[in-house]
Amino acid sequence: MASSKIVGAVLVAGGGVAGMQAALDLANAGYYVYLVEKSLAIGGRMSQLDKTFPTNDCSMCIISPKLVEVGRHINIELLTLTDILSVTGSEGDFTVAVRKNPRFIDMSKCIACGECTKKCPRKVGNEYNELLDNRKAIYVQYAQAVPLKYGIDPKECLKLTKGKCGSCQKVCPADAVNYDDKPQDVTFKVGSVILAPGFAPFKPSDFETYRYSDAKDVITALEFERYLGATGPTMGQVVRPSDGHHPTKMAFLQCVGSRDVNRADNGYCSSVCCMYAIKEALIAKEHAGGKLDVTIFFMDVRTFGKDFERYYEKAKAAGIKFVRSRVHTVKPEPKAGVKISYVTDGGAVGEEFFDLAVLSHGLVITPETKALSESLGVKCDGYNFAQTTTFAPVALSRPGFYACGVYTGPKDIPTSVMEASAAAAAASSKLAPARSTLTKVINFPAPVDVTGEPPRVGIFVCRCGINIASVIDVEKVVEFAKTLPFVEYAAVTMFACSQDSQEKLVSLIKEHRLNRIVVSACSPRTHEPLFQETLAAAGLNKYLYEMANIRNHDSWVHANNPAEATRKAMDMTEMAVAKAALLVPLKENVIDVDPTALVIGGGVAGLNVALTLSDQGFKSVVVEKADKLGGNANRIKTTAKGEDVGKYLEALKAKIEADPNVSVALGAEVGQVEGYVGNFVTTLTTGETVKHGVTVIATGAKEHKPEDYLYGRHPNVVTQLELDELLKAGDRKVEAAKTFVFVQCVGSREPGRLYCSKVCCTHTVHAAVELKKSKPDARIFVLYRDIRTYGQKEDLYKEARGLGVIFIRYDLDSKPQFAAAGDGLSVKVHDPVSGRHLLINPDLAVLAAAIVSCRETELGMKFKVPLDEDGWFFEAHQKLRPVDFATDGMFLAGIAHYPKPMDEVVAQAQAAAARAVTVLTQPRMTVGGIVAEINQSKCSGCGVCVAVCPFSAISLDDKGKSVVNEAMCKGCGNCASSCRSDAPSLRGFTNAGLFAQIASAL
Amino acid sequence: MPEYIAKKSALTDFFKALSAGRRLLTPQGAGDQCRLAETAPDQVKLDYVNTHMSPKTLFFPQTEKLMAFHKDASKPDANIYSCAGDKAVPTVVFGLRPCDARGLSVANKVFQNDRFTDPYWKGKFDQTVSVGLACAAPAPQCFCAAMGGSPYGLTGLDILAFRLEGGDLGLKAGSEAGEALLKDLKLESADLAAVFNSQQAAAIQAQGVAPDYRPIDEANLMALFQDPHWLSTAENCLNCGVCTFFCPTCHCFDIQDEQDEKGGVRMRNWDTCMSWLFTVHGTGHNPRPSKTERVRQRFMHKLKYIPLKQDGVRGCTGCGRCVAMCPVNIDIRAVALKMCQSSAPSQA
Amino acid sequence: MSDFEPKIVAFFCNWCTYGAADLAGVSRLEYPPNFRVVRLPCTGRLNPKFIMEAFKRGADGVWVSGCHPGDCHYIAGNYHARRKFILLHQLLESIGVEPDRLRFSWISSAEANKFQAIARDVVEHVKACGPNLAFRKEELKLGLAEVA
Amino acid sequence: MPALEDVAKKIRESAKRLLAEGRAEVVVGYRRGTIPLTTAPFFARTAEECDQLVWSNFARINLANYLPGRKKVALVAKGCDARSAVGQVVENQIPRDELYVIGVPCTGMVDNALVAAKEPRPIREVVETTDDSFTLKGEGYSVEVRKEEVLRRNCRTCAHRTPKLADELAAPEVPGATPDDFADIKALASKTPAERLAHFKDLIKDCLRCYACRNACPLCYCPICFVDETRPQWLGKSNDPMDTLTFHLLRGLHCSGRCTSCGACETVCPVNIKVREFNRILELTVQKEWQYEPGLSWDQKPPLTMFQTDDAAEFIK
Repeated sequence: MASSKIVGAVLVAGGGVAGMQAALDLANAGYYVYLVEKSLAIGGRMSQLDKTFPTNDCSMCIISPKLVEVGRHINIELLTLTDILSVTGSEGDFTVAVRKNPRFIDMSKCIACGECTKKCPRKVGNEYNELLDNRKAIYVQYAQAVPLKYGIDPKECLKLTKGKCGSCQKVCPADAVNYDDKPQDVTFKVGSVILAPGFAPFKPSDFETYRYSDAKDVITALEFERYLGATGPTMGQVVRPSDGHHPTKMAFLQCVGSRDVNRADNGYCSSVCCMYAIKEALIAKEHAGGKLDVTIFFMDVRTFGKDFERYYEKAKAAGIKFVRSRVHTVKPEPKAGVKISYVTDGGAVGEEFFDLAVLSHGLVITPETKALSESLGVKCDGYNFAQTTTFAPVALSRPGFYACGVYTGPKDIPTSVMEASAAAAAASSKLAPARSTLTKVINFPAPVDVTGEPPRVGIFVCRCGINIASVIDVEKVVEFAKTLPFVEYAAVTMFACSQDSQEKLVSLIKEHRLNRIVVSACSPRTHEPLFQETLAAAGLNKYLYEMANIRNHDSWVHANNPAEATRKAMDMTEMAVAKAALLVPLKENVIDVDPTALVIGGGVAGLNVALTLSDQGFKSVVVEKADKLGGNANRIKTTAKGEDVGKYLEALKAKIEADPNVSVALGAEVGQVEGYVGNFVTTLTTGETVKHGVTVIATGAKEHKPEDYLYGRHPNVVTQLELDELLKAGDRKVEAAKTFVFVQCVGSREPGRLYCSKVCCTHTVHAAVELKKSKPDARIFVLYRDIRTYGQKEDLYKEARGLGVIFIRYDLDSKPQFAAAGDGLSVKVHDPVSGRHLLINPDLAVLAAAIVSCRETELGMKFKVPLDEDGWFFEAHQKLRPVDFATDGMFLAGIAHYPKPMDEVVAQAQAAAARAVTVLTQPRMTVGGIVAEINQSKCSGCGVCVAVCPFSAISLDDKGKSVVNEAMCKGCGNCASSCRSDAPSLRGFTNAGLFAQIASAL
Repeated sequence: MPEYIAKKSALTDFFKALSAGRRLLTPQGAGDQCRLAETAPDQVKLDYVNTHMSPKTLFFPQTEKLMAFHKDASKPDANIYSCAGDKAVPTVVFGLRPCDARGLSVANKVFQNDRFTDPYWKGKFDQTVSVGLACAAPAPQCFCAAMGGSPYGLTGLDILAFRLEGGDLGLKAGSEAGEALLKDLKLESADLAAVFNSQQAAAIQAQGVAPDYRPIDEANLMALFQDPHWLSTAENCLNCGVCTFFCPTCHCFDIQDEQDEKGGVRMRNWDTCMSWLFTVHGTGHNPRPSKTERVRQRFMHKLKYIPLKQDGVRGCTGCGRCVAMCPVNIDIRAVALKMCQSSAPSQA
Repeated sequence: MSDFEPKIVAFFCNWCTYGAADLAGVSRLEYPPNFRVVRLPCTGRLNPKFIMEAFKRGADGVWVSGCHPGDCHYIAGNYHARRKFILLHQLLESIGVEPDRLRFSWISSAEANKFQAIARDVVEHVKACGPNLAFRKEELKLGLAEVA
Repeated sequence: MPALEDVAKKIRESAKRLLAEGRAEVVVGYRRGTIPLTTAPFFARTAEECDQLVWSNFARINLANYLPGRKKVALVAKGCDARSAVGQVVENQIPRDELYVIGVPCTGMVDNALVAAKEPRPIREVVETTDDSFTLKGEGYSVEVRKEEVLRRNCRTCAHRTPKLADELAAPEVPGATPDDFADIKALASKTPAERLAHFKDLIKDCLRCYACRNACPLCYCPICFVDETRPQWLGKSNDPMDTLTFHLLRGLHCSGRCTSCGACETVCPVNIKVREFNRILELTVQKEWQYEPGLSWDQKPPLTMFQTDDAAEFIK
C-alpha cells in the first residue's frame, strides 16, 4: 500500500463507553476520529447505570470526565444523530457516507438553559429512564449529556408534526431553535473503521409465563437500574410500580433471554447479568436500609471477573439469598406483587410471594445493528454478534474493520474498554505512515509575561439570556464588583460563552491590559476550558482565570429569592476575585519522551504488545525470565474455538524475530529502575541498560499445584495444562483412558483464593468435547460448582451436554473424594439432583487447577505499581482504566492482571500497546499546570506526602527533601493538605488563594 | 529623707489613702497564679514571693491595640486608621519587687527616651504610682544583687515598703513624687535607716556570694559575639521564648493588622527573639537562621547591648524568672560566667 | 431565632459534589441560599486548617462534601481525607463544637436530589444551632469613640 | 529500687564506650540542673563530659527532640522518648544506623506543680538517691516525698515504661502502668457542647502562645511551623482565644497518631496548661479507629499516611 493512499483518520461508530475510549486512544495517538452516534448524545448504556460492579462506583461520576474529554477533543469530530449510509473503498482508504439527521437546534447557539423544555407541552416516554417517566419533545438525553445541546424529537414535536405550538422558539433566549433544519448527507475519508454499536436489553415481552407485559410488578433489570439511579424516575427510591410502596421482598430471575434457545434464540450467556443482579440487589438493600429481602434465582452464578467472586460472597454475607433454579412461572397477585413458582435442583417445588420480580435480561444485538453489519459486509455469528478470532480478537471479517464492546459478544465495561483500546491499536496498525497527517493543533500566541505586574482583574457577569438575569440583579453585581480590590474592568454580558463575547473578551483583555479574568456565569466544569482557551488566544496565561458559578449554583436554585440570590452572586464574585488576584501564571513544561517500551514478560501478552507497538513504529525490549518465549501458551493445545496454539505461537515468535523494532532479552529480569514516564532507565539482571518511555507489565501467572485429589501422589491425576501436554504429545495415558473425571475449581473460589480462574470451565468443556468427539465411547464426568462458560462459550457447554458429557455439581463443603483403588482411582461425589453419592473409577482425572499470581511485589515496588491481595497487578481503575496503572507511563497486559482466556489476553495486549502509544507518540510531553510543588525550605522530609500521593509522583531527593514529578502529578492536592508544614502547594489551589476565598465568603 | 511607718493596725487605712482616686493593684494568688490584680484596701497581701509574670504587662500588655478604623461607609473616616490606644487609668501598684521595678525602669528607657516616646506606654506609665515591697527572703533563683541591684533597691519605685517587726510597714521614698505622696498621706515619720540597712545587708547575704560579672562590661563586643561557647550554650535551647515572655525588661513586639466585617485594628503583640519568625525577611533570608544566633542575641542584649545604651545598666535585673521557667535549665548566671571567661582579654 | 440566617462555608470536590450542585441547578432544585462554595479538586485537598479558618472568621457552619468512597477521581483522595475528617470531627465534637455545625457528606455527581436534601438539612441544622458566637474570633474592639 | 547513681553509672559507661568505639560522636543525656527539681539536657562529646551525665526523677524533657538532623548520636531515652525516637526514624528524621538508644526503664517523672502544691515553702535543695522517693529541703525543714504521689499524669498511665526498641538498657526492665482509660475524655460526652467548649477555653485561657509545648515536642520538627506561616497567615498573633484554641487544635491534629504521651509539652508549659487534653482526644480516636500506637516498631506506617477502604466514618452521610 502506498503511503499516499493511507488516510490518517478512523471512523468510530457508536458513542458508548467503548466507542469513546477507542476514539480517545486514536485521537491521542495522532489520528483524526469521526465519532458517529445515532442519538442526541454520547454516553451509551453506561450513562443509564446507577452504579457499576464490583466497586459500586457511581457510573455517571466515572464516565462524565470521559464524556467531557471526548466532547472537547479537537481531533474527535462528534457526529450525533447520524446514520452510516455506506463505507466504500479498502483498508487504508475508505470513503464513508453518513446522514446527519436534523436536531432542529443550532448547536452553536444553544446554551442548554432548558427554558424550551419547561415550555414544551408535549410529553413523551423517556428512553433514558426506560420509559418509566416522561421527557418533552424538545429535550436533552440526560442532564450530563455531551454535547449538552437540546434537540427536537421530530416524531413528537407538535410544530413539526402538526404545524402548531412553536413555544420553544418563542422562549429560547439564544434563538437556537430552527424548525427548518434538514438532513445532511456528507462523506469523508478514513483509513479504517471501528464498529461499536453496542446492544439493547432483551425485551422479555414474549415470555408469557413471566408476565412482563401485563404484570406491573415484573420489571427488567435496566428498569430497576433506573429506579435505583439518583436521576431516575423515583430519584433513587426503590418502589413497587403497582402501588409505589417500598418492596420488602424482591426477586431477580436470571438468564432471561440468555442461555435459552427455547423461548428466545439466545443460546449464549450474557456474561454480565449475574454481576449486575448482585449489584442491584446490594444497592437496593442499601437503599432500603436493610429492610429488604432479596432472592436471586439462578442456574449458575457466573462471577468470573476480577473481584467478582468476592462481590458474590459479600452479597451472600449481606443476606442475599441465592436459589439455584430456573423459575418457570411468575403470576401477578390480585393487588400487588407476584407469586413465583420454581423447582430447585434437588427437585423441591417452591412457591413464594414477592413484591417485585426483576428480570435479568440478556444483551442482544438490535435489528438495526444486524442491518448495519449486513450492509457493511461484516460477518456475524448465529446470534448476530460480529465474528472474530482468538488471535485477532478485535478484527472483523472485512479487512480494515474492527470492533469493540458487545458487538462481538456480551461483555462487561472493563472488557469493552480494553477492547476499545485494542481496536484503536488494531485499527491504526496499518495507518502509522499517516499518523498526525490529519490531526489539528491549536497554536496560541506566546503568553504575555505578567510577572511583577499588580493584578488587573477583569470581571464579566453573564446574563445567560434570562437564566441568570431574571433572578439576579446582574447590574448590581457589576457595580459591586467594581468596588473590589484590583478590579480594573467589570461589565455585564449577554452570553459570555458566545462567539462574539469571546472575541470581545480578547479585545478587552488587550485594551485594559487585564491580567486576571473572572467570569461570573455558569459552571467551571463545563465552561472553564472554553474561557481558558480565550485567555490563551488573548496572550494571557490560561490559569489566570477564575469562575463564579452564579447560574447553576445560584439563579437556577434560588429563583424564588432574588434578593438573596443577588447577594450570593456578589459574594461568589468577590470570592472569585479574591482568589484570582492571587493567581500566578502557571508554566507548562515539556519533557522528552523516549519512544521505546520495556515489555516485561515474553508470553502471548508481552509479544503482542511488542508487535502492536512495532506496527506504530515504536521499539520495544521484551524481557523474559525464562530461556524461551511463549510463557504458559507453550503448554496449551488449542483454543476454545479450536485454533492451534502451537502454530500460532511459532508464527508469533517468528514475527518477533523478524521484527527490527523488537529486541528480546531472554533469561533476564528487571534489576534497577530509575526515572518516570517518558524517561525510564532500567537495568536488567543481564547488565543491559534500557532507556524507555513506557513500561508494560505482562509477567503472566502460573498454574496452581493442587494439594488435594491425590495430585502428585497418583499418576492418573493431572492438571489441565498437563492434560494439554499429554494430548499434544499423543500420550498413551489419554489414548488408553475410557473414563475421565474433570474436577473444576481446584484451588479457585476457596477461602484464601477467593476468585474464579475464569478459563477453566471453558477449557474443561472444550477438552471434554474434543475427547468425546475423538472417543465417542469415553465416559466423561465434569464435577463442577458453577459452570462458567460465559458469552458464546455457552454453546460449547451445550454441545458437551449434547455429546453426553455428564456434569455433576458439588458444593464447597462436599468436595469429591479421591482414593487410590489398586492402580486406578476411585472418586466419590454427591449428586445433588439424585441426592445420592456416586462412585466413579476414572482412568484419568483432570484437575482444573487455579491460576495463581506470581505476586511480583518487588517488581511492583520498583515501578511504583500496586498489587491486590491475591497478588494480581492492580490497575488504575477497574472499570475505565483496565490496562493502565495509576502511575503514568505504566501499563498492564495478560494474566498478570487476572486470569483470562487467550482472546482477552491478546486484546488486552493490544489495548496496553494502544495506551502506551498515546504516550510514545508525543516526542515531548506537556507537563505542569495545576500540579503540586514543594517549597523545600519548609520540608522536613517526613515522607507524608510521598505516602499519600496516589500517583507516586512525589519522592525524596538526595537531600531527603520531597520533590514532585510534574509528569506524574495529577493535581489532587492530597500532599498539600497532609503536610504539617505546608511544604507542598497545589498550583491553582494554593492555601493563600483558598484562604482568600474563605475570607470573602464570610 | 526620713522614713515613714504605716502601722499594722492602720494598714487598710493606709492602702485606702494610697489608692484614693486610683485603682489599687497588688499581687494576689499563690504560686503560678500570683499576679497583679485589682485589690480592695483590706485585701492586700504581703506574703507572696513574686508575681508569676513580670509587671511589664501593666504598661506593655501582650496584645495592645494601637490604631483602628471602621467600615461604616456612611461616615467620612471609613477605612481610615486613627489612634485608638486603650485609655489609661490612674493606678497605684503596691508590691512590686525591686528587681521588677528596676526592670521596668530599663524598659521605660526603651519606650521613653530623648529620641522617642511611645505614647501607649507613656500614658499608662505616667499615671502609675509604683510602690515596692522589699524582699527579706530571696527565692532560690534570685540574684538581683549580682546584677547590681538590691532586694531593697529603690530604682524605678516611687515608694519602697519594707516589713518591720510587729507587722508595721516601713516606707521609703524612691522618687520626688513618692516623697510628696508619703507626705500627703500624713504618716508617722521615723528614722529607720539602721533597720533598713541591716535588713538589706541580710537579704543580700541570703543570695549568696555574688559573682563578678563586670568583665562583660569591659569586654570587647565582637569578642563576646564571636566566642565559640554560644554553640554549646545554645545547644539544648528549645527556642521557646519563655524567658523573653517572663523577662521584665524584654520589650520586643510585632505589629499586626486584623480586620473583620465592621472594622480593623492595628495592634502590637509580644514577640520574641527566640523565634525564627522574629528576624525572617520578606525575601526569606534570615540573619539569625539558627537558635545559636538567637540565643546569643538574647544574652548579648541583656548583658552587653543594653548596658552600652543605658549607661552601664544591665538588661537583667536578677528576678530569676527565666532561670526558674526555662524548661532546659539555661541559667543566665551560668551564661554570664561563660561570657566573663570568653571576655578574658579586655578591650584593647 | 427564626429569622437567623446562618452563614455556611461549603467545600466541594470538583468531580462529585460540585457536579451534583451543578446538576441540582440544571434540575432547578431549590435549596436555601445560605452557603458559599469553595471548589477544591478533591476533598483530599481539604486541609483541616480551612475548616478552622471558616469558623474563626465567623462561619456558623461548615459543610464538606466529596465523592463516595471508591469514586475518587484521584483514586484515593477521599480515603485519605476521610482519615483526617475522622480525627477532626472527633476533636471538634469533643471540645464542644455543636456537631451540627460541621457536616460531612458524600454526594456523587448524579445525586442532585441528595444534594438538595442535604443542602436543606445542613442549613436547617445550622440554623437550629443558632449563630456561632463561641467558636470564632472575638469581634475586634475598635474603641474608636474612646480616643482621647 | 535501682539507685539513681547505679543507673547513671551504667549510662556513663555506655556513653564512654560508644564514644570510644566511634559508634557515637555525641551522647544526649541529662546533667544536674542549676536549681532544685530540674535537670538539663546535656551533650557529652568526651569521656570527661560523660561524667556529668546523671539519672534523676526530674529527667522530664524528651531528648528525642534533639535528634532530627544529627549523625552518630546516642540517646538516653525513657520508654516514651525511645518511642519518639522510633517515630523519628519512621519519619525519616534520622537514619536508624545513625542512632543508638540507651534505654532507661523508667518509673515516671515528677510533676513540679504537684510538688509545689505539696510543699509551698521555697525549696532550696532536693536530695534523690532512688527512683521511688526524694527529700525536699528548705529554710528549716526537710520533707521526704514519695514519687508516686507527685508523678506526672502521663507517667501514671504509661504502658511502655521500658524502652522495647532500645539498643541497650541501663537498668532492669520495669512493668508498664495501667494504660490511660481516657475516662475524662469519654466523660466529656455527658456534658453539653457549650460546657465542653467553656471547659477547653478555660483550659487554655492563660496560654501565652510561647509555643514551648511545640518546641519541646519531638514531633514538632517542622522547619517552619504553621503558626509562623505568613502567606496565608494561619493564625492571628494577638491573644484572641480562638486563635489560641486553633493553635492547640491544629497542633493536636498534627500530633495525632504520632504522640507517645511523653508529657514534654505539659512539663515545659510556663503557665501549667494541660495541653495533652487535645492530644488525648485524638489518641483515643486513633487507638479506637485504627488500633495504632506509635513508636512500637521500626517499620510501622503512621495512620495519616495510609487508609483502609473500610475506615469507619458513619458521620459522613
